[in-house]
Amino acid sequence: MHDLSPLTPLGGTAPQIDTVADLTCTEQCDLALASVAARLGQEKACAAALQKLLGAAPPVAGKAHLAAPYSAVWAGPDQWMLGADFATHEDIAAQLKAALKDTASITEQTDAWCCFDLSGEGIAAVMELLCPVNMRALASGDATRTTIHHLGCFVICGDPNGFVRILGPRASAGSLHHAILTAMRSAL
Amino acid sequence: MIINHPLLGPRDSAEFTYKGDANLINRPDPETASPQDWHDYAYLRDNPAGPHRELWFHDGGDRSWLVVTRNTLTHEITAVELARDVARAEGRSK
Amino acid sequence: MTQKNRLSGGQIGRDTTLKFTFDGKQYQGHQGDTLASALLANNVRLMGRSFKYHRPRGPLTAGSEEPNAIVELRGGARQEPNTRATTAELYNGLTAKSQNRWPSLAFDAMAINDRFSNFLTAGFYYKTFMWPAAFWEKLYEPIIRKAAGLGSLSMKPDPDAYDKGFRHCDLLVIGAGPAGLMAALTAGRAGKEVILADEDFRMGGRLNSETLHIDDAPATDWAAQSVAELSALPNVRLMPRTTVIGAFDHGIYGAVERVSDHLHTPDPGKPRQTLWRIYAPRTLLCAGATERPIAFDNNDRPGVMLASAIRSYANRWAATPAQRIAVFTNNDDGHRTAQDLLAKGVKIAAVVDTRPDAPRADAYEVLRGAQVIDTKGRLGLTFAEVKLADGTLRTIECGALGVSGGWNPNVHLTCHQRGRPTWDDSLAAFVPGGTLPPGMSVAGAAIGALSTHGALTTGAAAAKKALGLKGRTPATPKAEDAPVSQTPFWYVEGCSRAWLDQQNDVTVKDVKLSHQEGFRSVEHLKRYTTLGMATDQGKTSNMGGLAIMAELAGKAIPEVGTTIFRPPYTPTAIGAFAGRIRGMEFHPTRLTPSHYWAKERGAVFVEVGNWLRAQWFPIEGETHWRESVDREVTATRNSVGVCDCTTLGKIDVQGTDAAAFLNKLYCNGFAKLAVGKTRYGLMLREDGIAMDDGTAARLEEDHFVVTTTTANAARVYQHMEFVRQCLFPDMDVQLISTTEGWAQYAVAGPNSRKLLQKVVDPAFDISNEGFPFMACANITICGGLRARLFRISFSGELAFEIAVPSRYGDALMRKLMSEGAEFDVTPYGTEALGVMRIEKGHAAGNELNGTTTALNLGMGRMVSKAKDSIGSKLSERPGLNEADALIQVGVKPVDPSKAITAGGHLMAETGPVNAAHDQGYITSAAYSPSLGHMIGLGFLKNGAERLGERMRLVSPVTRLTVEVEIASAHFVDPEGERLRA
Amino acid sequence: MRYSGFKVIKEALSGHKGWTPAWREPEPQSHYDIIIIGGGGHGLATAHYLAKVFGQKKIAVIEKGWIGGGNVGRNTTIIRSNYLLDGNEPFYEFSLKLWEGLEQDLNYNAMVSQRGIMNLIHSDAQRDAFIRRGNAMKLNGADAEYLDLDAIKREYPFLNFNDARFPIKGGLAQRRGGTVRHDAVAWGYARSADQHGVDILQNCEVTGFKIEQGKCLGVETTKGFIGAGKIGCAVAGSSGRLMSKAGMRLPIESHVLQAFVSEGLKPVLPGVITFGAGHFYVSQSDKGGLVFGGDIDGYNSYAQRGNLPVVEDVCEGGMAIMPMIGRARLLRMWGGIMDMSMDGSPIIDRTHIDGLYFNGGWCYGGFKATPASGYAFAHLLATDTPHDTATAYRFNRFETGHMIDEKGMGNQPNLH
Repeated sequence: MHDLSPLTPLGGTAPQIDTVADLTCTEQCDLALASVAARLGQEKACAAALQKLLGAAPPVAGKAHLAAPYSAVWAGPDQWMLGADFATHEDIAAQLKAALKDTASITEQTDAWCCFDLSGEGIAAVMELLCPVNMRALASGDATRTTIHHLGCFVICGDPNGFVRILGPRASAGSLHHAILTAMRSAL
Repeated sequence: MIINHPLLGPRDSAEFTYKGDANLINRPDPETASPQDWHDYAYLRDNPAGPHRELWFHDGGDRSWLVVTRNTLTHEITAVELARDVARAEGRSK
Repeated sequence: MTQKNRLSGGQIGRDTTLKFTFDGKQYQGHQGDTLASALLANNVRLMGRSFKYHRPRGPLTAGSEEPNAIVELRGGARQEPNTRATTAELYNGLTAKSQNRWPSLAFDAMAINDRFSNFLTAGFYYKTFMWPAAFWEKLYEPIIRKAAGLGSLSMKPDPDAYDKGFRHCDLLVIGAGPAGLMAALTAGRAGKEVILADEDFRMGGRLNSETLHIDDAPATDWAAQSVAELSALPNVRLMPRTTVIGAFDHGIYGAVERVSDHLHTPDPGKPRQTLWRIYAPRTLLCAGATERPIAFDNNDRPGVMLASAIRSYANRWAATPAQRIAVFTNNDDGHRTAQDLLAKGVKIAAVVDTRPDAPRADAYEVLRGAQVIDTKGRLGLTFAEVKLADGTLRTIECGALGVSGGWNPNVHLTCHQRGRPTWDDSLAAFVPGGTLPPGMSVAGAAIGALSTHGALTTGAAAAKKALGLKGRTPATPKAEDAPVSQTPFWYVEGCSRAWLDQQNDVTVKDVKLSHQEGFRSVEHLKRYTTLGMATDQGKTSNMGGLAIMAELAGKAIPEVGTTIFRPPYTPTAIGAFAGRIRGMEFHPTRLTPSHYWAKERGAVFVEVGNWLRAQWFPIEGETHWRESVDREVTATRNSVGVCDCTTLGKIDVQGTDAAAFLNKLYCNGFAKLAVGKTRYGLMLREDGIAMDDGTAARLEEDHFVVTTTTANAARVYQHMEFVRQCLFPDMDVQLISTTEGWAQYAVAGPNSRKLLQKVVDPAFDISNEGFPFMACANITICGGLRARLFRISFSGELAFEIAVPSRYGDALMRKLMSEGAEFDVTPYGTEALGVMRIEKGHAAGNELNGTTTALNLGMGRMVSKAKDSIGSKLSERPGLNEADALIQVGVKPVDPSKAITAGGHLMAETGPVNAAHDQGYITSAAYSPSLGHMIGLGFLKNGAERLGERMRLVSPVTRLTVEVEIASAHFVDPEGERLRA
Repeated sequence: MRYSGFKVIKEALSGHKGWTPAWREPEPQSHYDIIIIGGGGHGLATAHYLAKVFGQKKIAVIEKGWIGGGNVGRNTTIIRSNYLLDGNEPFYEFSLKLWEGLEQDLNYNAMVSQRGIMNLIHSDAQRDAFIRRGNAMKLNGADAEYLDLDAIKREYPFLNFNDARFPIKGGLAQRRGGTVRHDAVAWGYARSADQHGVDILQNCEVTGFKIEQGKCLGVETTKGFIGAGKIGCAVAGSSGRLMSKAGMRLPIESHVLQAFVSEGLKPVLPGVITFGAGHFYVSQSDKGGLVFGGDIDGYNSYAQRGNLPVVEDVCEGGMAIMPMIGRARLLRMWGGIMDMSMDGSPIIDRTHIDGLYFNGGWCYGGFKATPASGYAFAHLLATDTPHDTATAYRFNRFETGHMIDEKGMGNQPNLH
């Protein structure tokens, strides 16, 4: 086992947790990510292989499949972002390649993203200061890509009244985190 | 503006980047095209005052190129298609 | 005595007394007051000065259409110029100053302008100030500019924060008067998502200003009950203090909520204002109507007000501008003011009604068929001159005069998408036209339903229609339905200085002059006289000007046209449009994986796009950046250096057609690149100009990793997706940007291999034989961590680039430093990187400037003729292939001690120095520690043929002329032996 | 009638009875030697120089609405000649020189105000590029001045030097740049052209061209057919629409550019300032309003109005560089239609149709070019040869590969 110790996107050795009023923002580092893009002509085969892997049909546009060991978010036509527990899936790309074979192109994305989980009261009031996503209409399992303060992000809804996950570009974790906390202090 | 993405539904146009006339899909055939064809393709535009088919890239979203039919006088959008489907329909398949 | 003009009743909290100052003088008001109502209650009518003539001015209105009573609110960095006293909510400790006067509001030296008004007519400045020519800048304009403007900025950064937000609804209702409330109730009760926005801090609209009844109870009670019911509905969001400023495309509305303007200072973390982007497929405009004045001589004195405004002050704010008031009206509405004032114990001097058949009244004197022809009073109204029906004159003593010329529907937002209002003869006013913004409908006074009954019924019906609600409309509450007859009466005949635009001092006379000089279209009138260009945007003046122009042109008003209403509906703080996007948050900041480590090392950082990159790493004793950079370069060339190059774009290209795809994308060939090999690639735009360069590494048969320059990463990715989706839709290729997923470091210098061998796992042979120049591979390091290794060199030394997942980047950098200690490993920044690439003649951003071709860059031969690639065809145009085309060269000073500047131009050794003799320019320059003098890269006509030639490098703006010699761009190791070592 | 200080005083004392219309309202004649289509700044300037400098007779300007109602009346009033490329710099410098003598030439005070323009620099690469530009300006006889950070701090103490995301590193100034009262430019040229016998035909829309055997013989208008020896088109954003009536496709797209003005404020800005790291430029008018703008909206449009994202983008730039304007209020926003060309540079050329000439492709930079554009177009119309400073502005430069691309953005107009 190698001897290089990781840093969190915010530059710490442990995830950062902030609470304003009854809402908590948690830096999530236990997530392994990989993008899966079906090869041309292999779309059906890829979807079938994914169904086997996920135990459900791969999510359609605007949707996420939230489960273990693998969760999936629609990322584009015949393209998904798969997530799993980092501890058991650090080599997620290799694992997926083994499962999906040549039906898809797979790219490790684990460290391309930072992840912040919002849990508690007042999510809608905070989110409406961050992005155009209509939180009042958002249901569990909805997932969409949008822009937060010039940053392209995924917004994944676990429970509209209690849990939302935001994926953003890792290098800008600090800016994204600042925007989220500023909105929390303003809205709550 | 709001662009009704064929897969994602209504999205704020601020999530998109604009390129221009959808005719840019019709790149001349390198085997047969004349210098004039290349010039016309790269530089001449209909630039209509009315319905205009144009290319938008959803970089704040699913990274699809879209062909949007939009009236340049009223900004009314009457059709939105995936550019890839349009390209295929216009015979750009291998 | 305080608040001597405070009346009984009203909707103010008399139990809370608020202290405030105006021009340094202390006053008291109550909760619910505006600055204007509080000042009136304190018997203050004089609140400002006009723009051009500096005439004394008091409030004309009680709302956001106010042209006169504008002040500098608050102080210090929070000073707000041009703030309407009529909408500024009173808070304890409020301070305000009058503006555009000197030395004081009561005595304003600039009022001298009024004496010369004959010379300062519309457009006078276009006709003079021309002699002698030089005097305009030196004399005339400075004087004019001194007089310019109204309020003043604090010159300090705005200390308050602003938010932006996004809200969605089924129906947006704009205006919470009777129509808006009824519409919101109708939609809200039906369970629709409703947003009800009103610019006022108290919902209810005119109902708050009238003594009307709804269902036999005071209309204010009905308004309060309705607001209470709506706020109890979870699907309805009430947005008071929120002005909908603009109707933009596809049902997007801009709205500004004044979150904290009614407070002394915003609460911690809270914004001053929030700019909302409201997404509303359906919108109902219930913006009400604005009363219009009648023009007559000296109709601008403090105390001359709209009759409805005086009524608002009396009924809602229990304040009156005077104890004895006259009314000048052409319609029944003016009489309401008289009745309401009487009820509050204010004396009515008389009601001057232009109509010979005006209704009689017992409680006050009605002068039928009479007109106000002039007024008196230096700093405030004292007398009104009235011409009676029989032509005799009568002077009426009064401290205020309520003027009513009828009502104009507030159609502004209906015009924001260039729709034109239409003329309604029965109302003698413009009403919303046929082409409204898609999804918008209009109800209430805004559509000409001026009675309370009309507002309630049209509000309910319009909401139903907009949402397609089934079932019959519930009976609307009982309310007055007085018939409205508005016979136009714009100005009193024979008047000269009768004000139309009170803030900009545009009089009837100016409009006549404008017509006389041929400025007869509305647009010309507006621009020539500045009518309607003031902070009130002509809400009370445009119609009058239009009507007079129509009369002069002998046309009907609609023929003369109407000016286009544009956003914002009322002036909006610039800060609100920026929100939190300012200061250090102007753009997101991107940090490299080694950022925290570099910070510890005391690195100096530089902005590259949104990235922060280490520019150099100063060490103990270094006093000048050049010392650090020279050291870093020398150390790298002599032993080994490490540089974080994570910022280079990295794009994963996979699929069975990946190679064919790259073959289209790059002008040079990629089809035959072997697995495990990397190749330099030059990307052209379709117009044949170089777009970007980088490397493509073939990790597997169907898997490439492409690098782009830092600056172009996003644009190149977009271009690649265009080529993939639009030009070659059936190639099997998939693209994913992985720039931030991998920490990538350049390890360069003769000892770079030795250093890497200490971290790369032994299973991997990175010897020159096992891993030659331009090799690439997936490897593991430090005992099993997956990594990528590339044998590529930007510095020209034996060099590698090694990449690991970003989270391990910090640890890897520290590892390389500790393991490299024995080689004195040196971290280097972007400056040293730049020096070394210039020494090697590698093109970068300064050379890839969007106008250079492969030929210019000295890579003309790279453009493959054997295949089609993006840009290859158009790169063949003659203008891009001329015999004396600019070619990249190196330059060095003949005298090694001399400097070379980027941006300098190249001239022949002798002869004139001018554009006609320009032969090229320098793109990059640096001091080369390897050579001991400065060197540069540049483009020179026919440069390839001119090596060794001596020329002059001139840079007039930096006052530099230096003799240079043209050299090969490859200053160091031209044969490239080092990087193959 | 000649305007003078004496005349103004005389009229003031006699009730302003003596002022006459600034231009006539003539009926169209059946035939003119030269017709200019477009009563904007460029069209009216062309007519003025044709009549006054090139001694042409029987000239008409045809305007579909009211003169000066297009971009000349809806821009941010900036004049400058700080260009980089040889094809451009001499032309814009010529224009600046014409501005400097405009009032005397027109007997109309357009308030040409050379308060200077300052381009702020925020990176080393930008500094290199601006130094190259400044040198090109000086080598072409224009004025340019490179300022370091201290000089910027002295001249513009109110800029953001404290918490700037992209710190200011210096600036390139052109002291002779500045602003002009835009409406007055149209009115001044119109009045002068009218006095030199030019017919200005307002509310007269061109509905078609009469073209026979490759020669253009006149125009069909809403006021009937009008014959002409030569026809010059100068309709900016409407170029595509108009030339399509002659069957032409142009290397031009029409885009909307928004501009903004604040409420009147006591003077705070010395001259024009441009923010090099964001999309924002600003000046202050003689009435006190901050006049500012930024990027075009970026999509083809003839709607003369824009949308919120760009409004916000511009104000974000303003707050980033000049945080003192946060509490100043934006009073009015409007949009103009820009004739964005394929390389960001204009076209002043004959068309392939005999007798039909074209002037357009000014992008968002047409106002400052007004005098030189009018002069050069008049030169071309009168002599059939391009003016010395406008020889590069040809249609065929895209075929031959002689683009004049200041920004280096290539054939995508919305990036220029």
